[in-house]
Amino acid sequence: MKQRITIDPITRLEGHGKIEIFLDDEGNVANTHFQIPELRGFEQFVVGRQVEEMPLITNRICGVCPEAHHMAAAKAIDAVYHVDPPPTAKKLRELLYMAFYVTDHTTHFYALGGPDFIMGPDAPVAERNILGVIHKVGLETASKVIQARKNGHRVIEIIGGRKVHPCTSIPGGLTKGITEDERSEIEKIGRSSIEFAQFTLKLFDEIVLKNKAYVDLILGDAYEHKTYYIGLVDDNNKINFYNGKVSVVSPDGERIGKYAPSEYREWIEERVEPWTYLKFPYLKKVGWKGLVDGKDSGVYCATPLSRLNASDGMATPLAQEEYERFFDTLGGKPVHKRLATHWARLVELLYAAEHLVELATDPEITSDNFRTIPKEKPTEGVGIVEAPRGTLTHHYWTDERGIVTKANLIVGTTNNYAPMSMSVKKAAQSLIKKGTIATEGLLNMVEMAFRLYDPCMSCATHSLPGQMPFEVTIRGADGQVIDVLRQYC
Amino acid sequence: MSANSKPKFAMYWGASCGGCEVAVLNTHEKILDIDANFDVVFWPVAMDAKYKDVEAMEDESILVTFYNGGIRTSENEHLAKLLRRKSKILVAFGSCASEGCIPGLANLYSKNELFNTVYAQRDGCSTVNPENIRPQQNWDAPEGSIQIPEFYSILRPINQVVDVDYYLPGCPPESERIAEVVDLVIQVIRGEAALPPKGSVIGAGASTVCDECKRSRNVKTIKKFVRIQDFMPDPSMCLLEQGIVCNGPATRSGCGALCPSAGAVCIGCYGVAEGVIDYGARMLSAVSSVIDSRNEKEIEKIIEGIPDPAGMFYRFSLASSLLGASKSAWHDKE
Amino acid sequence: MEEQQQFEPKIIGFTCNWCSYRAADLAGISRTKYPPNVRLIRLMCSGRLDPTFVFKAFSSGADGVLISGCHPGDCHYVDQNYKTMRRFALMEKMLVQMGFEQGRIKLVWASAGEGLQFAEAVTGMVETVRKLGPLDWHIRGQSNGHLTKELLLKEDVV
Amino acid sequence: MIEPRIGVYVCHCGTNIAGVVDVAEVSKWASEHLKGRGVVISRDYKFMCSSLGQELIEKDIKEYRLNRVVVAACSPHLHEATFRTATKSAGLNPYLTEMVSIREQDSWVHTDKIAATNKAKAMISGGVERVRYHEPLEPLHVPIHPATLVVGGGIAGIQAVLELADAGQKVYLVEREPSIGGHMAQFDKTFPTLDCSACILTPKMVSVGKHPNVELFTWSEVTNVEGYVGNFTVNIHKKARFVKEDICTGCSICQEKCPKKVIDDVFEAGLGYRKAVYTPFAQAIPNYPVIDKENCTYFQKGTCRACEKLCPTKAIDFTQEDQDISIQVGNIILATGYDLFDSRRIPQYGYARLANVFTSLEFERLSNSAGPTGGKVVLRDGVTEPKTVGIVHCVGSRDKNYNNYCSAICCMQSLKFAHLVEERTGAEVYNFYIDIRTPAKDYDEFYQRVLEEGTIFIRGKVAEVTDAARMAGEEGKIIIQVEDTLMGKQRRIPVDMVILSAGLEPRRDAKAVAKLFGISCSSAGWVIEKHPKLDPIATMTDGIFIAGCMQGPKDIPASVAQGAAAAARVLGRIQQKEIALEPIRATVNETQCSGCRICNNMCPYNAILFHEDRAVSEVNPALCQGCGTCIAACPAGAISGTGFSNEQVMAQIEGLLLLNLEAEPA
Repeated sequence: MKQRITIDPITRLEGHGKIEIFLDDEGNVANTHFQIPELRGFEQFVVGRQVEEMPLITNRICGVCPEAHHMAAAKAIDAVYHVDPPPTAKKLRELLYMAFYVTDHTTHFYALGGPDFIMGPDAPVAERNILGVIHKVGLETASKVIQARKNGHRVIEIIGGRKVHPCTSIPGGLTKGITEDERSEIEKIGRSSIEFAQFTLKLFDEIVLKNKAYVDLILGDAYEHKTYYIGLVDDNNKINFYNGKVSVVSPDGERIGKYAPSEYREWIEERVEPWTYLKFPYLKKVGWKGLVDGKDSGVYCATPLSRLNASDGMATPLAQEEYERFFDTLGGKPVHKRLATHWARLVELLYAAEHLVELATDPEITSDNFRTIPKEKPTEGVGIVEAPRGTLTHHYWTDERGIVTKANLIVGTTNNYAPMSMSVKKAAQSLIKKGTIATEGLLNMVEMAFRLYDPCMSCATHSLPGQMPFEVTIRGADGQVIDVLRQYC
Repeated sequence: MSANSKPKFAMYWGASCGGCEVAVLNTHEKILDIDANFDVVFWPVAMDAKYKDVEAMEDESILVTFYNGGIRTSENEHLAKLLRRKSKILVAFGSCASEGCIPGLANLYSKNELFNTVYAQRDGCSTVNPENIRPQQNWDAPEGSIQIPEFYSILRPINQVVDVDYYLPGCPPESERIAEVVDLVIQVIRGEAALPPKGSVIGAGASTVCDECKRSRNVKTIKKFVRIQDFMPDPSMCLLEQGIVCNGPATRSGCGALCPSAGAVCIGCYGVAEGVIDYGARMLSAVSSVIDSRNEKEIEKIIEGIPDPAGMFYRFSLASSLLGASKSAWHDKE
Repeated sequence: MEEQQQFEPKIIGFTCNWCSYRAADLAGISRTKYPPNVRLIRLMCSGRLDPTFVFKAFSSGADGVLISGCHPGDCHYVDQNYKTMRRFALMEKMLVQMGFEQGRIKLVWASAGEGLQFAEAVTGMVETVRKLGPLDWHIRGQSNGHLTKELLLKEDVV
Repeated sequence: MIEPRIGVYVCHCGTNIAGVVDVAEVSKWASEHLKGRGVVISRDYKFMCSSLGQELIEKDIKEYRLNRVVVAACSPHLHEATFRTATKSAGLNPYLTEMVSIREQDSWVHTDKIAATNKAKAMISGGVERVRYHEPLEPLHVPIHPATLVVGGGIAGIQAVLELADAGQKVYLVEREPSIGGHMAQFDKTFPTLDCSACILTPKMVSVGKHPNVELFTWSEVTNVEGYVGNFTVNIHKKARFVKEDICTGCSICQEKCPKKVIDDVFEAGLGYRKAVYTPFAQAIPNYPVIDKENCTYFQKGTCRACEKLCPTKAIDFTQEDQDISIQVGNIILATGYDLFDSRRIPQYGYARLANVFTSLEFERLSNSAGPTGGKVVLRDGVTEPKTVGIVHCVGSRDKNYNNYCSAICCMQSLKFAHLVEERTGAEVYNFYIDIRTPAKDYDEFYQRVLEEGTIFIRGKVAEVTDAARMAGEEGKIIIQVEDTLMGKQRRIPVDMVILSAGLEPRRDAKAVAKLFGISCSSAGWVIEKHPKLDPIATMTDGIFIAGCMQGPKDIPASVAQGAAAAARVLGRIQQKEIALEPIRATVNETQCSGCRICNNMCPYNAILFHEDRAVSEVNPALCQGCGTCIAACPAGAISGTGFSNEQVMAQIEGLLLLNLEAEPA
């Protein structure tokens, strides 16, 4: 009669997961399968729709980062119509996008990833959540957090028309501009966002970097993977979320190339596995060698950490300082310690806030030249933006009426499906030895491995509906279930 | 007061995008009210969920469950049924749960069409699949067999698998509306308010979006349908009168006409108006009625301006419409 | 033998009170024969025809829907049947998009004097729909898309 | 919804239904299978419409406390009223009855008894589901303004006016021309009695002219109609006459002195002249003239003013302006008449190309003693009497290239012409006809008489009328080419004069007039009556009646009859003082209405008004005719309709498809 323990599940990631862990005869981890069990089929059902609806339809792929899908789609339909939006339109879109980064990174740090550090990995689960965080950091900080999210969403609403699922991007620009009053409101918000970002970095300093246990955890090899990294950069190879080329660097930090949106197929391929609904993207030039590290494996990673690794710095002064401190502290580029992603996220938070102010104070920003009417026949177009959870690619084909005939989407989290699987496996390997029964703390380590990617399964499952119950099943060599760690969210 | 003496609250996502959760987080301070007035027993996005506890709970021991997301797989169905059993009040939260939402557009295609598009190798796309593999519900890994849930041929709103008490429309519901509903529930708990009749739509207006739209309106006659990228619309005049198909007239009020105010058309995320059975039928009938022609040929011509009626009139409500899905989806051969 | 086996489509017909319903009356008075597959619903005017009725008919098990009104220009409510004409055009376009074959839905203009024409239109439509075969929408409507055994059984009895 | 208790009654209609449908089986099926749907009792009976059948229903309603009734019998167009009355007399609201037409739609059109029986079951099931959603309805009562507007001063209109005025009611008569009288005033004799048209018409015109209850507007047109049955507000546009009506004595000196001669295309059909200041004819009512601006030298050149100088009462007033007068009436009778088919449209008949081809109206003027030739029948030269005359029937009628319909009066008119020609000139007369149609009283006798007078009848449609002589005796003549279908050979008949018996057509502006009054015309242009047999003088729009040729070609007696009939209907209305309207109406739920204004142009009766202030639309129940088009159009589902509600129709669909059996028991 087999021993069976059910342990409270992993949570706090937008979406869900299902992990199968098989043990060998010694009771060590033989293999793990990280499954994604659903399908929505956006790539199919956008076919037949009017292409200008793509920013409105595909932002329903994900309600956590609809802005990212809205923007990728917007840039794709610009390309479909061969139209170049006026500068004001581009800047407004990017401005919205910066505000979105501020809220999204904030949400992740305080509500999703942060609790692991703020409350501590061993804190009682019941407290390891946003409410727990609120109790620990105090209502004052809590209201700061709430205010920060509020601010970001206010900007999104001003430019995007709505707080969630913005609606203003159309081929050639936007349906509206902003007034001077709105601009100055946004500027105010931007300035307070900078303060908030700095405040958060300080908090991270005190709670994490000043805490040896955490630093060891970060620097430990339990969360290390030597993979390729990709990220969107500008002409000076500085991180850019909205525009530019995708920089690809190897595990030893060397840039092997940069590709423009239209070239993505020369770089990225996706693999289908029979045991999951989600595809595995990998670097075409390197090829698929399975879920393994190293220079020979096409597995790559697209996260805040990846972006820092793939770029030569930040385009804003304060963020640049943090960027340097980051690599100094962690021993230079590239950083393979996955837990550092949390820190990298905060560096990006600061950049987003700074750039938000830059854009809000741009003289062109209130111009009413916010759209160009397309003249050319619609054909085909690719749009790429950097979503918080990874590079986001939308590709549409249309007929001469601008009706979608084909679509191909590679979404943020999907990029990280392979590395996530590997991290989970590695964590499992280091935490389950000789069939040692996982305790809650140990299991939480698996959660952390998972969570640092801030995986957005609604996104990843753009070809799947967001729902993804997370279940860890541990099986003996005989395939018999030893242990089930389950959660349904 | 101790947590467990407070009424229990749960929020769960089915086949959804997470936007509903974000909308709840966007009630900002209200979250604290929820914390203060409820014992939040199950809310995966915000806190550690104890699924086994939920399973162990007595039936109807949760006072209110906000359920968002539609039913696409056997797993969705399982969870919807579980939470129905455990909850006194089940609220279909947001468009997906209420009417299927955008993912419901998948019902225009068969499961096979959908699988082929996603997994088969296609010209110009990034998927490489020489052995033409498809995900298997049951797969024998070298170490043993593993499963993924059954993927149904069509997506359904939750009221097609469980009994629903209230509907809270919107994609996502506006945070202000959510806050109002939370307040209402709190008042009910305190005995300061009564629950609306079962089956009611809550957190929404009684009329349609035009009621909240500031644009000027006139008697409507349409000679030509145009698309937003074709021209620069008059910012103060009804978009439909300018020939752009705006779903405002048929869409329930409650959002504050956000999209039309931002120069974009209403795409219909708040769903059907009070008492309406089929959203698409309403839009179709209204839009075609005001076509300005008595000549069959000319009417055909004008209608070419609406290249995708099913997509435009059932953008959010196909799964809950009378027809529910296209013929190919219904007749999908396994 | 074959007679018994052949599929008998169910067709719901909508008529206006003034022309097409009277055309049906006239067909009766003049004993013009047509197949019994059509069941009529009287509306005051074809302009009353809400597309909801059509979708309802299909989703309730109809294999075809016939819509008829006064000839364009002859409407007893001045010009309401032009609205019918417009709605029908868009409705048919949408149904085709959703996989309906041409002919499952038909618009017929019939004046009160055209009993024969009305009967002929019905006969023609029944033949068309018979060839197209059953739609059995409402059976599937109760499922998750897969036809279970029970549903298939039901399909036989209905 | 209160628990429905439904009675189902299946009529045998002798063997009409029972011969094909197994009525006993159907009734049994209903009581068994529809029990769960509220059917309390189900019966079949030989003749449901018989008094016994009705009593049966009344008895059951009381005995079984029925609150809904379904009668499966004939078409509701026959007996809906009957069974509503029966329900009512049992104390139930009449609108809680539903009829299912298993005769016209089942037993009479199907032969397969089993199929027909099954269909009857399905139809009854549909009726039962529908009637569950019926609501008690109360007719809407609106007061009737006692005054009436009659449009068109031809014989039909005149008759209507006199009936009403003599009955003591106020009547407004609007006539477009300077005088009333219409086409009849142009005729010389009227068939079949050949009494003089003027002699019988003028007295009526005179009494209209001086009737205390009649207010006459000639040289005027209706430009706007608002409101609904019982209280219409009508705007009349009165063109300036430039003659002071109050002081003109009609001495006609102005007409004699006016230097400007104008060809009279209207009254004299182009054969004669009038002056720029004129009354159309001697007995015109009113008999004071009008100045026709387009032709008056003063108005065109600024000099002359002869009439002004010579008028003994100084009645001429060049400064007069058009007026708009608004009147209130409760009912409207339209009698705007017809236009003559324009024979130029058939070039091969040579009209306007060959001098001596005349239209029927021209001949009426020729033969009229008050006409341009003083009644002498002569050729265009005005002197030569024709030796042979050909009369062509059905010109523009019964011809798919022009009008499919029969113009009804041409046969008798042509016979009349034949007689007059014969009488006045002794010429040889040929009548070319397709069929001779003389159905009314004394008409065929007149035909016999004309036959005896020696008129030659040739059966065949005339192919051509030409002056191209081909054989001897044809020179200088007009040749009529025709296939004599009785002899079965082509014939060429040379004549001196041809009379084209042109058909009648709707007024050129018939459609505009229909739109103005919110009524409908057939595609031909004749007004559609409420019921072609049972209500030929009413229209779909309550309070608007029609008389005379506006409804279709007809002769004088028929026009007079309709004028009188319309008047009688109006008098009935006036006496009731108020009218009950069918309670089939649309209403807007103002909370649900978003003011999107989709419905605003759905209504041909302008029953939907938009309140700018509250930004909602509203349906005026008195104007609404219940077509339901706005209900189907409303995107918010904010408009609902009584009698044919969504619930009723949706339920009937389920019933017809027997889904209710699955739902059982309700």
